Amino acid sequence: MSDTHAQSVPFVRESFIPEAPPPETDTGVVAWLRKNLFSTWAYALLTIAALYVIYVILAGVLPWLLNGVWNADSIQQCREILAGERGGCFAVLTERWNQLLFGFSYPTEAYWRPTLAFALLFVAAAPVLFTSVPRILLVATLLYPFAAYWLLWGGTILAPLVGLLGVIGGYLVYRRLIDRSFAYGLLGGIVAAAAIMWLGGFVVADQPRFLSLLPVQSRDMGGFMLNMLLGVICVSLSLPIGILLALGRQSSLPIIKWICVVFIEFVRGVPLITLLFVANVVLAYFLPPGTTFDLILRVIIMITMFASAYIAEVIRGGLAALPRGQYEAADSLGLDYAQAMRLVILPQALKISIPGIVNVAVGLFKDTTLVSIISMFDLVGMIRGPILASTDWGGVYWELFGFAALLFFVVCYGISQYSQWLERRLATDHR
Amino acid sequence: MAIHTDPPASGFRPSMLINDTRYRGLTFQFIALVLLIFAIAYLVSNLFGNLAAAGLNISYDFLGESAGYDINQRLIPYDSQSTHLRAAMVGLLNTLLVAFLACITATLLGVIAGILRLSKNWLVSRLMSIYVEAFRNVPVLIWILIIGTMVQQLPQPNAFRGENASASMLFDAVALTNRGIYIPGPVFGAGWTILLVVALLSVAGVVAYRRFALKRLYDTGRILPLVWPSLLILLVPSVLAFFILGRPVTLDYPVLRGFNFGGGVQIGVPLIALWLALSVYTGAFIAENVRAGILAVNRGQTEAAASLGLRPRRIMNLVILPQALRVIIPPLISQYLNITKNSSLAIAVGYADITATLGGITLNQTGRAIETVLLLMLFYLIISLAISAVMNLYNSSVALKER
Amino acid sequence: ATLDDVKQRGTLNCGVVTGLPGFGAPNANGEWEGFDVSMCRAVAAAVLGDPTAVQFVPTTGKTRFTALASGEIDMLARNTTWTFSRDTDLKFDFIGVNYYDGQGFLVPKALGVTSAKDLDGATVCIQTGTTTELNLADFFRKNNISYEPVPVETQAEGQQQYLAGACDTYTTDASGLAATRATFENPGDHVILPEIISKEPLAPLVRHGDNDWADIVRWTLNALIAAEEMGITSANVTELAASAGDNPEMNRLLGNEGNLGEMIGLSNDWAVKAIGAGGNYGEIFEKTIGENTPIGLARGLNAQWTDGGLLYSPPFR
Amino acid sequence: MTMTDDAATARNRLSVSDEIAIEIVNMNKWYGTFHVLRDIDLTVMRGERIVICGPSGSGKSTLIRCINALEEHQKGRITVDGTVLSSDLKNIDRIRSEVGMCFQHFNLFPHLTILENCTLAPIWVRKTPKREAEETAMHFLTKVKIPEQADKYPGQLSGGQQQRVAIARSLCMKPRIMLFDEPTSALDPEMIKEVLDTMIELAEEGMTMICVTHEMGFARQVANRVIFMDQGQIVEQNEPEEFFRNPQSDRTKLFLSQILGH
Amino acid sequence: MTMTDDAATARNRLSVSDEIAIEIVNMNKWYGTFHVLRDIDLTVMRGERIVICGPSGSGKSTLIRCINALEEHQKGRITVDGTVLSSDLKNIDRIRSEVGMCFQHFNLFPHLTILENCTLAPIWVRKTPKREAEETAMHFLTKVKIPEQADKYPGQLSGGQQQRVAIARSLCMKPRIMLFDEPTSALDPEMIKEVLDTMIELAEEGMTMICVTHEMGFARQVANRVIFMDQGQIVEQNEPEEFFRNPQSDRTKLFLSQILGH
Ligand SMILES: Nc1ncnc2c1ncn2[C@@H]1O[C@H](COP(=O)(O)OP(=O)(O)OP(=O)(O)O)[C@@H](O)[C@H]1O
Ligand SMILES: Nc1ncnc2c1ncn2[C@@H]1O[C@H](COP(=O)(O)OP(=O)(O)OP(=O)(O)O)[C@@H](O)[C@H]1O
Ligand SMILES: NC(=O)CC[C@H](N)C(=O)O
Ligand SMILES: [Mg+2]
Ligand SMILES: [Mg+2]
Repeated sequence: MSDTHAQSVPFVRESFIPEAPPPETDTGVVAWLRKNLFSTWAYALLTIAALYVIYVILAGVLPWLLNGVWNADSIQQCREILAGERGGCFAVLTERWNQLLFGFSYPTEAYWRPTLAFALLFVAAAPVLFTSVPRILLVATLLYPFAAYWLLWGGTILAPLVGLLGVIGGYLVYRRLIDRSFAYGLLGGIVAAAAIMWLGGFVVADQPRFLSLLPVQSRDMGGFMLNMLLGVICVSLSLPIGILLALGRQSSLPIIKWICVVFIEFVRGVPLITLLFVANVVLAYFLPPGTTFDLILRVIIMITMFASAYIAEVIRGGLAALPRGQYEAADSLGLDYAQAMRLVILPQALKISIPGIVNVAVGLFKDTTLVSIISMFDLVGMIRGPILASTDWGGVYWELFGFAALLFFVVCYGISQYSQWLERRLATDHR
Repeated sequence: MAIHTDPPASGFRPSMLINDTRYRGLTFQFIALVLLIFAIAYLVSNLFGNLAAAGLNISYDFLGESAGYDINQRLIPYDSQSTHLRAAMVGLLNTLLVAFLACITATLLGVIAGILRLSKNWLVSRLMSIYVEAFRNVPVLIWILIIGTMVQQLPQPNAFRGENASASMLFDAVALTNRGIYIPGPVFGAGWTILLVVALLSVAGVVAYRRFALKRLYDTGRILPLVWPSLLILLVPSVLAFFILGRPVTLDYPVLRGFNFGGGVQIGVPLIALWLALSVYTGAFIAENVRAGILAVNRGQTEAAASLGLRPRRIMNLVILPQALRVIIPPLISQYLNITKNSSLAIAVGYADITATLGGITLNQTGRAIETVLLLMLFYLIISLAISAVMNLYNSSVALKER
Repeated sequence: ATLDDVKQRGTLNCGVVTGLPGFGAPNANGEWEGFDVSMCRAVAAAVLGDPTAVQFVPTTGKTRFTALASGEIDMLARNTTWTFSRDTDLKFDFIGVNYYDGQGFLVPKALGVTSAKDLDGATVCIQTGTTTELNLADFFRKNNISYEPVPVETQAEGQQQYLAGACDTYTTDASGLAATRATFENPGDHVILPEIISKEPLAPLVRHGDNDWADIVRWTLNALIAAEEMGITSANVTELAASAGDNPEMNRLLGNEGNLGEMIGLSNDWAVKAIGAGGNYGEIFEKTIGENTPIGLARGLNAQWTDGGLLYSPPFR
Repeated sequence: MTMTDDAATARNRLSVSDEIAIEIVNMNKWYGTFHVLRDIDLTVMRGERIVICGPSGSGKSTLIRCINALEEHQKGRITVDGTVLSSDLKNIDRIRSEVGMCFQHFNLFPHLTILENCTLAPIWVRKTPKREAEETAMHFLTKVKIPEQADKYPGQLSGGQQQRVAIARSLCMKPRIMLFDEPTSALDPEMIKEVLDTMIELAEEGMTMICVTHEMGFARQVANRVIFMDQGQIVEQNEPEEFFRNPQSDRTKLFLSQILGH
Repeated sequence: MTMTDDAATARNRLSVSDEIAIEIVNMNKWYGTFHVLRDIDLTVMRGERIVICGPSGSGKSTLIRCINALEEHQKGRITVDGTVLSSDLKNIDRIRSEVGMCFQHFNLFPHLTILENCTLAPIWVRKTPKREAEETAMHFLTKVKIPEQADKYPGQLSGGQQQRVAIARSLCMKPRIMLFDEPTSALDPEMIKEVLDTMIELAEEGMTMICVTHEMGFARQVANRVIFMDQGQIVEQNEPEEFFRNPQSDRTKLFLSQILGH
């Protein structure tokens, strides 16, 4: 067929050439190895170096893992059992798992409550995170905060119920008034909710035993549960605040913009640990005399402030990514600012921002370990405090830190995989 | 064309405060400002009320008092008789030192890992993914603690003692101990300034040579070799001068003295632990940025450059990197910011940064919580703003020109 | 006032150490135990009648004072040294010494050091923000020798660093050293050097200004000390309190005579409850840090004045 | 040019009333110091259809965006349907609900279905009950010939369909005046016709329209007047026939030669 | 169809020599196990202008990218200007400096000015002195009619201008063969013409060209041969006149009916 050139231009293929398998040299294990591991000398050297690194790591970790002691009362016993051999003393995990997960003062008989709350978290988060989940489950998301509150803190079920009623009542009033204007709706809703909760407060005070779970104080929460708690609460709270800050920063009103900019830049400019110091040592001075509120609450306030500044920046990115035309189209249809934001701009901007928000959430969740520096007993604080200080387990570092790292890794890796999945999906189905 | 005037300027009615676009904004801003002022006034009045009730006051006098404590790592002279302010300065410099060192190594690590992660070598790219994911998804505090514990496993200085010591120095010059790393330090003899001048001149020479080579390339098209001549210019004069001047700089080797090594230069173990931890942790993030930056450069760019006949290394230097850097550098700088902020966890490994000195010991010894925390935040804020300013400058200077 | 707050709350918020065996540490079940902890329990028992009505707030050397100053805790019982500036400048009230201590050095035997003055050039682990940190600096400066501090935040960390050999010696209150050493695998391999370089009167403290509250805590401590002196123990306290005896001071203390309780705004059997919570001073000492515990501290200065010690409760009158 | 006759006929079918729909008097606008609109005077009668053309940057978009209060003008007076445009929010609201606008890039809301796009403003601004709003929406979607797309999302539609949805969305607010800013210039050639057809239909129903476009066929067929703008000024206006056949000003001639030439 | 005559004339003006520029013999390529090019045989003479067309995914891009060694082929032989393409780097360099290539998306270097885009390769690959390279660049920029844009950045140019810069950039390397991969398909309709004009001019100067395009007018006007590919194979080739008038294979007919129909 080599005559298909200029001299005999016309050519028509008579027979279809069937698909053929690629040449041997291009397939199979050997070809794969050649292509992926040994394609050049430099690569071969790299491969060997990598293999060596893997060997060193495995040689160090495997015996420690496989030889590990899972049953012992103290590190001394571990050492006896190991009798000089290398091996981990994982007994500390089996002995103290409850403290690592729940802190040392959460009542043992109530461990099922945080566990259940944790499991329910998935049910509540699913409809938010995955659009394919039936919308009706959003009800579960709405109910979750109240259910989780009841499970974690205990006390009468009336308290969260009143809270729920207040929110529902507020929402109904808001719906009635929203036709007048957004501001009316919001104000009316808040007033109604506050009124219901205030009235409900008497009922709760009157019936503290009604369907009551053993009450647990915030101080008694610790371990990994505290990290989860702080992470979930602060991220949820910081979302609305972050949105407001982002809108404020985009605002054309200079003073409002300026307030938001100063707040955001200030919070982003200082390390979280200094904000925690503020929560720990300074905040009380700024509150009216006599208010003493829980360290945990103060910490939640500061971390929420911290997170909302970062979330505001993410959402600002989302807002900026929207074409101007969307704002103009909304304007030209006669929607007012609140309507345009609520109905047109934010739904789109938030969707774009989700991966960024998830990243902030992961970072924040990791940063909850910093509370151990102000002597709260989260997972890290638990390890560094009571466990390593105890006579029994002083000196067991790797097992404990490894366990902590593993827990965080599982959660954070899971979330970041989700965010990557989301990013891929957003990239493909933005039509 | 008839002359028309503006719409009749109707008088001001209060309802215009809400309904008129010109006043509405002012109204909102006024309300916001009033609320803000009230909030601040409320907080401040609480503050003074509480302080008065507790019989405390706000005063920065303590900064002038003698600190009374010692600091193990100091870049400026300091002893326990120095003031708290000086202790804060020591801490400040230590923060900057560890942040600076960690920025450099994290960048190196991140760039290498990021590029290797894109490598076609399956094993290496997998290994780098594991590195990146492992470090990104575990809190930096845990890494600091783990690495802090890890460096503690280095041999004690004691282990170097005696006939059959269980540890030995590398090349008889470097000792790795759990108190620090000891390396030979320079001792400057007569004539070292001349040597310094020679060395500086050689550096200038290298720069000049590279300029010349580029100009020559532009003028004549001849590409001169760069690596070998640069090295020669850099080293030969200095080495010659070193011997001609009769070895004006000698090395002081660390030796075991008393409890610890003496002589040479000591890099304290807290510094090393923090430096290492911040580097590997942030390196993982930087690796992601680098990877994203390189991937962000369209594949078409490589192909276009290749089809023009450019070699892979030149494609990297002339086409890919200049573009990728625009994508990489802004997040890189915010990573530097993160390093600086994360270095505030120094106390977890006993490193005396500003949070540990001013925000820790000084706060605790003097009880001046509000004052020290404010100072501390101010300090970090200044660093952050300075770094952001640099970033903005960079961004505006490299922004691609668009229509 | 603090008393009303505590009563209303139903629990006493008591600041303790994050973990120092014998003085204050949660056991495997998460219950706080120790010498300082017992002080908290005694106050809770006196005020609320329930030694378990205590919310323990762990504090580090750094956070302890702000926790107290900001009202987060009602009292701090955390091997804290009574010093001039803490009492005056920081605006606290130390209510009386519950342990007379001094700063010492812990070194490995193998190091061959016999005196603190031999420590020239040593690396010293030291808890930041403590008096011992300042004493250390003074001591080395005075003796014109050098050292290198390794700052640690908590007892546990100090122990970790010391055992890993990151420092040659660990210094803190001698009692703390004993407690630390007791947890070692081979306590015998470590010695506490003979020099005591400072006075460390450890005392519970409260906020300055609320004198009523300070009185309650102060006299609870005195009650425990006096109880030992009078031979009142947790075993016999209910019996002795049941009826007035022939010792008028004991009668007053146990509420059978006079109305001391009322004077400080408590019920008259406040001291009975306080002593019943964990026993008298001596009992607490023996149970938590005494010679029969792993800590193994001798009474020494902390013996009753009648036994040649410094414990000397003012009279209950 | 066989189209001319048809066009003239078509245009003559359309009636123009005596009522004034829009009156712009001596309007000036600056962007910063840049004088983008200079002494604009324009009166549009109810039922009139006006085409604005002119080189890029001449201020065409700015002019019609001022009518809709999307941009604020600094001098002069704009009266829409008897309401003087001022910075009073009530006024702006009233004018915006009288005036519909279609953009070059459609600006549909991508997170809402076609139907939701069309009912959003009626429900929230006009407070129409949802059912009623949906009926109206379907009516106008049918009119622009895409009722079957009601439940799709904008991203699933072609450009031409999207622009027709945008028109329907504006119509759902029952505006008395429609503004179009280059409605076809972001479309592929095949799609231009379907959008123009929709607009012609609208014109035939007597809607008052101001349309920035360079589709000269369209101008010939439906416009009562063609306005040529340059450098922020109205340079020439005339009936389309005259305008194209016999441009007066040199700038108009140059411009026409360019756009008709290619 | 009045164009046909003109086109034929234009084409006939262009001379084809006997020298072989590119020879492809029995070339096969796989992506993984996907057989993307099958037994390709093609000889291109110096001065010949070949247009390749075919449905999407038929392997057109892959074919011309193989010629440039942007993709590696696994079987068969490609000879460019007498050099057999192998994995030898020297060889690849030689071939790439003989062959210029233009992409659908221009792929200009956005961080360099137009002039720098054009001088980059001459300076670093051909080792031309900078002044000289700039002169050449200005010469070719003038040829593609945008010398005045030399100091702008690609982002500041329109698509058509960018594609012309891309052509000039390739020309600066003084290639003997030019490859075009759908050079106009990412352009707005107004800009297509300016790029095609540039290409026609190039063709008239006798440049050997292989061009993947669906611009049939262009094919008629300048191509010596049109090649139709489907499923990785050359299905038909012929002179443009014949090819369009009288396609032989059914697949070609179907394809032509589709692209000419719309
Ligand atoms: N927001 C703005 N700020 C400053 N200048 C602007 C702004 N919007 C438009 N301009 C300038 O005002 C002038 C008129 O813009 P306008 O969009 O009205 O032109 P146009 O006639 O619609 O042009 P085109 O045909 O390109 O749409 C242009 O020079 C433009 O650069
Ligand atoms: N890097 C790659 N890896 C795997 N498959 C590829 C790759 N590049 C292209 N293909 C596949 O090879 C086939 C031929 O692709 P090619 O780009 O050559 O088609 P084309 O004829 O140029 O189509 P178009 O007109 O869409 O540009 C397609 O099915 C494509 O999906
Ligand atoms: N070790 C401690 O935490 C306390 C040390 C010392 N007694 C102090 O009060 O400062
Ligand atoms: Mg416009
Ligand atoms: Mg292609």
